Amino acid sequence: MIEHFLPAASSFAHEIDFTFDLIFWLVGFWFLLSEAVFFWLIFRFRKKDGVRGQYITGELKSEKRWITIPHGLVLLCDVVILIFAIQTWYHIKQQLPPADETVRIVGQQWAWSFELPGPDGKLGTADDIRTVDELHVQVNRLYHFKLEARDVVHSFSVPAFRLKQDAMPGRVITGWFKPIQTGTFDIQCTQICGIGHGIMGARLVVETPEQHAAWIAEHSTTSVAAVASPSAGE
Amino acid sequence: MSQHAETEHHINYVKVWAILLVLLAISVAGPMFGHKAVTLVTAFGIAVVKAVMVARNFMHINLARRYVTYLMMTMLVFMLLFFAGVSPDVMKLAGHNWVKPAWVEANAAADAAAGHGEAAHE
Amino acid sequence: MPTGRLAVWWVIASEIVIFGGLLGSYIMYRLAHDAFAAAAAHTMMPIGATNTFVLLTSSLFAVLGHQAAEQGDGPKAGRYLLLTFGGALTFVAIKSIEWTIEIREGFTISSGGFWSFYYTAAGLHALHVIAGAVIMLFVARDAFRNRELHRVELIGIYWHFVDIVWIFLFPLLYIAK
Amino acid sequence: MAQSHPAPSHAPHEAHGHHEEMSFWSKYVFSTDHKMIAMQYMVTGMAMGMVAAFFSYVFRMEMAFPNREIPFWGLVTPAQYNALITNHGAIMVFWVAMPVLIAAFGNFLIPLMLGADDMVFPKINRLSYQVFLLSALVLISSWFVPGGGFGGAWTMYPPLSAHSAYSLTPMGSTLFVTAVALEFVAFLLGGINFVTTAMNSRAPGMKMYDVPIVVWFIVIASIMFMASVGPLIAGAIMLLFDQTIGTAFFDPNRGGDPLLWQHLFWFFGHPEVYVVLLPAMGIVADVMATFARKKLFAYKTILYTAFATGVLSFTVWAHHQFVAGIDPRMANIFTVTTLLISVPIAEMCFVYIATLYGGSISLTTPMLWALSFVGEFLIGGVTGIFLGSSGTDIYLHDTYFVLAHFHYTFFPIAIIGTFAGFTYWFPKMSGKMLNETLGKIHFWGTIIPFNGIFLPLFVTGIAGDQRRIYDHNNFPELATPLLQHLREFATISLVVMLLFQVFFFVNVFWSLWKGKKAERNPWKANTLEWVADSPPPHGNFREMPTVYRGPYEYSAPGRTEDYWPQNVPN
Repeated sequence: MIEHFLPAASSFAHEIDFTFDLIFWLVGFWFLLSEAVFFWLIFRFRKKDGVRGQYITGELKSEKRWITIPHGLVLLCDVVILIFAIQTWYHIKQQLPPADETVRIVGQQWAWSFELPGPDGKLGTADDIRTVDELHVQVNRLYHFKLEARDVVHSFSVPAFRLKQDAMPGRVITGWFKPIQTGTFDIQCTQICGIGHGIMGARLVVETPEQHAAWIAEHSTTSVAAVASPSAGE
Repeated sequence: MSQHAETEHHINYVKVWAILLVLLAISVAGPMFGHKAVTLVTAFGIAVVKAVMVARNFMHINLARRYVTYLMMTMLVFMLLFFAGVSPDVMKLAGHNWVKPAWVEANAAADAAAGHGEAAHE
Repeated sequence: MPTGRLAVWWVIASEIVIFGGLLGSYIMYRLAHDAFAAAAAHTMMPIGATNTFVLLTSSLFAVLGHQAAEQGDGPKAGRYLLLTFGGALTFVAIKSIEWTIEIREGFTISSGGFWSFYYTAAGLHALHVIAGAVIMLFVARDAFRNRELHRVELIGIYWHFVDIVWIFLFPLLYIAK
Repeated sequence: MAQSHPAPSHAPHEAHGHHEEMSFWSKYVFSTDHKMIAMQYMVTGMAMGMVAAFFSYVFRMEMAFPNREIPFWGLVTPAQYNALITNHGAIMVFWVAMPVLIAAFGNFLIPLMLGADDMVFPKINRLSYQVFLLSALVLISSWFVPGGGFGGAWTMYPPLSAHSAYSLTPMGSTLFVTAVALEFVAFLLGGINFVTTAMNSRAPGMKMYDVPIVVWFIVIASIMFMASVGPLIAGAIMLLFDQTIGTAFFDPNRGGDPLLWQHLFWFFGHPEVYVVLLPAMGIVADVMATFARKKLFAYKTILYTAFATGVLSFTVWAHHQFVAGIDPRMANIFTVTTLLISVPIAEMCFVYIATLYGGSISLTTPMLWALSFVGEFLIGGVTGIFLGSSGTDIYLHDTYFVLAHFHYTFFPIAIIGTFAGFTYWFPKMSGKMLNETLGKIHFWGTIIPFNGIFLPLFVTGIAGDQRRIYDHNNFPELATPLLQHLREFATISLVVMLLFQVFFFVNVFWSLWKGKKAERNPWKANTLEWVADSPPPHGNFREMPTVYRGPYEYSAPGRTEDYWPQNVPN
C-alpha cells in the first residue's frame, strides 16, 4: 500500500510495507466477514408481523461455539501478526548493524541541524561538515545517527525511509538507516514542538558516491554551511 | 463487636502502639551500623511490618470483607506494574541504543563530591 | 459492609495510586542519581522520627476513639479525637519548623531533584494531614453530642492510612542516605 | 458486589422534606437529586462538545484551505492552530466523553436501574459536579489569558509544556494542567459514589448477574479510572511545580526525565480509552437487547471479557511511546500485550453481533445509533492492529492514520454512544417522545459525513501525512493535489456533519415543547428505570421495586408479551 504513495528508499522500507500489507489482508478479511454477517443478520431478522424473537441465552456450549471458534482464529491471526511485527521491529530498532559512517542529528525549535564526519570519516573532528535543514548522504551506505534534541521533544521522520524516532532532550538515541535509492526526500518533525512545528521540515539528499564525494569536497572547507531548505518556508 | 472482643482489643491497641514505637527505634538505629544492607532491612523491611500492623490492628482490614484486602493488593500490584514498565527507561543512565549524557556527568560530579562528603560525615 | 466504610476504603484505594505514582517516580530517580544521596544527608532524621512518633501516637488515640464510639460513649470518643487532632497540629507545627530551618539553609523546592521530591511528597502528605484534621473536628463535634458515631471509625481509618503513608515516607526521605 | 440490601442512605429523607417548596436554585443549581446532577453533566458536556466541534471546524478549514480568512474566525495563526487542536482533543476526552458517558448516564441510570432512590452520597455527588464545572471554567479561562491557550497537544509532553520559554503560553499551560487535575478530582468523587452505590444500593433480590450491562460497565469504568489516574494526578502536580516554581521533575538538564511524564500520562491514558469505551458499549448492549427483543448473547461472557479488558488495559500503555525513545526491548513486551487486548474486544463485538441472531429487529433511532456503533467501531478496532504492532507503528506513529484510527473509536464512543443512550432514555428523562423522522434524518446526516471525514484521512496517513501541521504544503511530499483534495473532502464532510446537528437540537427542543407524552415504558423494556414514572420524581419509585430475574428476558417462551420486566413476580 504505502509504496503507491512514497518510494521505498531505505533498506528496511520494504519490510515495513510487507508487514503493513500482511496486517491489511488479515484484518481486512475479518473486518469484511464480520460486517457482512452483521448486516445480513440485521436484514434477515428485521421485524416481521407475527414473528417473535427467539429465546437464545448464549450460555450453551453449542451456541458459544459461534463465539469461541472465531475467537480462537482471531488469536491465531494475532500470533502471526506478532511474529512479523516483532521481527520488523527487531531489525529496524533493536539490532544495530555495523556502520559505514555516523552522523549527528540535532532537533531544536524549529530546525534540524546535521553533523557529518568530513573527509576523515570521524565525527567530532575539525573537518566535520555542519548543515541546517539539509542532510546529504550516500546511497547504499549504512549510516548510524546520534539523535539529540536541544530544547523540547522532536521526532525525526523520513517517510520515504519509513524511519521515525523521537528526539528526547537529555538523551542521545542511536539508530540506523541505509539509503538504497538516490533522490531528495522529506524530513519531518512529527512531534508537536511549539508554534513552528508546522514548518519544521528538512530535506534529505541521497547521492551517488561521485556526487557525494563532490559535495563533501565542496563543503569540507567551510565550517558552517547553512543551506536554506526549500521546504522550510523561511 | 462483642464486649470481650473489645476488651482484648483494648489491651491490643496500646501493646501494638508500643511495638510500633520499638520498631521505629530500631529503624532509626539501623543506619548506625553503617551497613547498607542492614539499613535497607531496618528501614524498609520494618516500614512494611509497621504498615501491616497498622492496617490489621488499627484499620481492622482483616475484620473487613476479604475483597478490601484484595482491592488494596490490586492497587499495589498496579504500582509494581508501573514501576516495572517505567524503570527500564527512567531509572537507568543508559540503555539499549540510548544514553543520558547529562545524568552520567551529574553522577560523576556527585561521586567526586560525595568522596569527601562521606569522609566529613563519619 | 456499611456504605461509609466502603467509601473510605475506595478513597484509600485511589490515594494509594496517587502516592504510589509519586513515590515510584521518586525511587527511580533516587536510584539513578548519586546526587540524591548527598542531598538526603541534609534531612534531619531526629525531626522525622519525632513526627513518626507523633503520628503513631495520634493513630493510637484515633483507634481508641473508635473503640469508645463502639461502646456508644460519644464524649469519650470526642475527647480521643481531639487528642488525635492535637497530634495532627503537633505534626504540622514540627514540619513547618523543619522546613523553615531547611529553607534558611538554602534547600528550597527548586534546588535540585531530591528537594523537589522531598517538598512535594511531604507537602502532599501534609495536605492530607491538614484535611483529615479539619474533618476530625467536625466528627468530634458530632461525637460529643453522640451523633453520627460511625463516622469516628471512618475518619480513623483515613487517619491510619495517612499514618501508613508517612511510615513509608520516613525511611524514603530521612533514613536511606 | 458481595451482599445486596436496600439503600441505607438517609439523604433522600432530608431531601423529601423540603422538596415541595424548592426554589429555582435548590432545584436546578444546588440539587442533590441524581437525575438533576445527571442533566447538569449532560448539558455541560454537550455545551463543551459544541465548542470543541467548532474548534475542529476551524482547524480543518485551515488545513483544507490554508492561510485564508475562515468564516466566523478569520486567519488562523500557528499559535492559534496549536491551541485549537490541543483544546479540541482535551475537551472531547475530558469534558465531553467522560461527563456525558460516565457522569451523566452513570448518575441517571445507576440508581434507577438498581431500584435505588438516589446515590448513596448525594452531597458528594453535587460536589463532584461543582468541581467539574469549575474545571471547565478554568479551561475556558485559559484561552483568554495573555499568551493565549496552551498549544502543546492534549498529552502535554514536557519540556514543551513545562517551560513557557518553549510553549510561549506562560499562563495558558498552567491553567490547562490545573483544569485537567481538577477534572480528575471531580471524577474521583463521582466514581467512589458510583461504585459504592452499585455495591450497596441494589434493589432486594437483585444479584450480581441481574445488574444491567450498562451499569456494570460504568462501574468497571469508574474502578479503572480510580486505579489508573493516581500517577497522572501526581504527575500533574509535578508538572505544575515545574511550570510555576521551577522544580526539576521533567527538566533533563537538572536531573529530570521528560519520558517519565509520558509514562505517567499513558499509564492513565490508555485505560482511559476503555474508561470511556465501556459505558458506551454498555449503552449499546441495552439498546440492542431492547430493540432486537433478544436476550443478550452470553451475558456472563460479556462481563468476563470486560474484566479481562480492564485488567489487560493496564499493561499496554507504552504502545503510545514505541518510537518515543523507550528501551526497544520493552516495545516487544508491549506489542504482545497490545495485540492480546484485541482478543477480548473482538469477542465483545462478536457477542454483540451474535445477539442480533434470531431477534425481531425494529430500526428505531436509538437502535440505528446502537447498530452503527458496532459497525463503525469495528473499523476503529481493526486499524488499531496496525498501530499496536511495533513494526508498522514505526512508520504510522503520529500520522493521520493514528488520528483516523482513534476517531473511529472515539466518535462511536463519545458521539454515537451518547446519541444512542440519549435517544433511548430521552422519554424517561423528559417524559416526552422524540420525533422519529427528525431523529433518522439526524442519524444519516451524521453517520455518512462521519465516514466522509475519516476514511480519506486513513489514506493521507498512509501517504505520510503527519499530525498537528497547520499547512501541509510546507512539505513537498505532502503537497500533492491528491492529498490536498482528500483533505478538502474531509473538511467539507465535517461541515456537512456539523450542519446536520441542527436537526438534533430542533428535535430535542420541539419534542420538549410539543412532543408526544411518553408513558412509563414506551420501548417495552425490562430494566427497572422503566418502572418509575417518566420523568421520575425525586425519590424515583412509587414503591421500591423487588427484582426477580435478569434484565434481558425478552421473547421468553410461554409468555404472551415478548418482554418480562425484572420487577414482575411472574
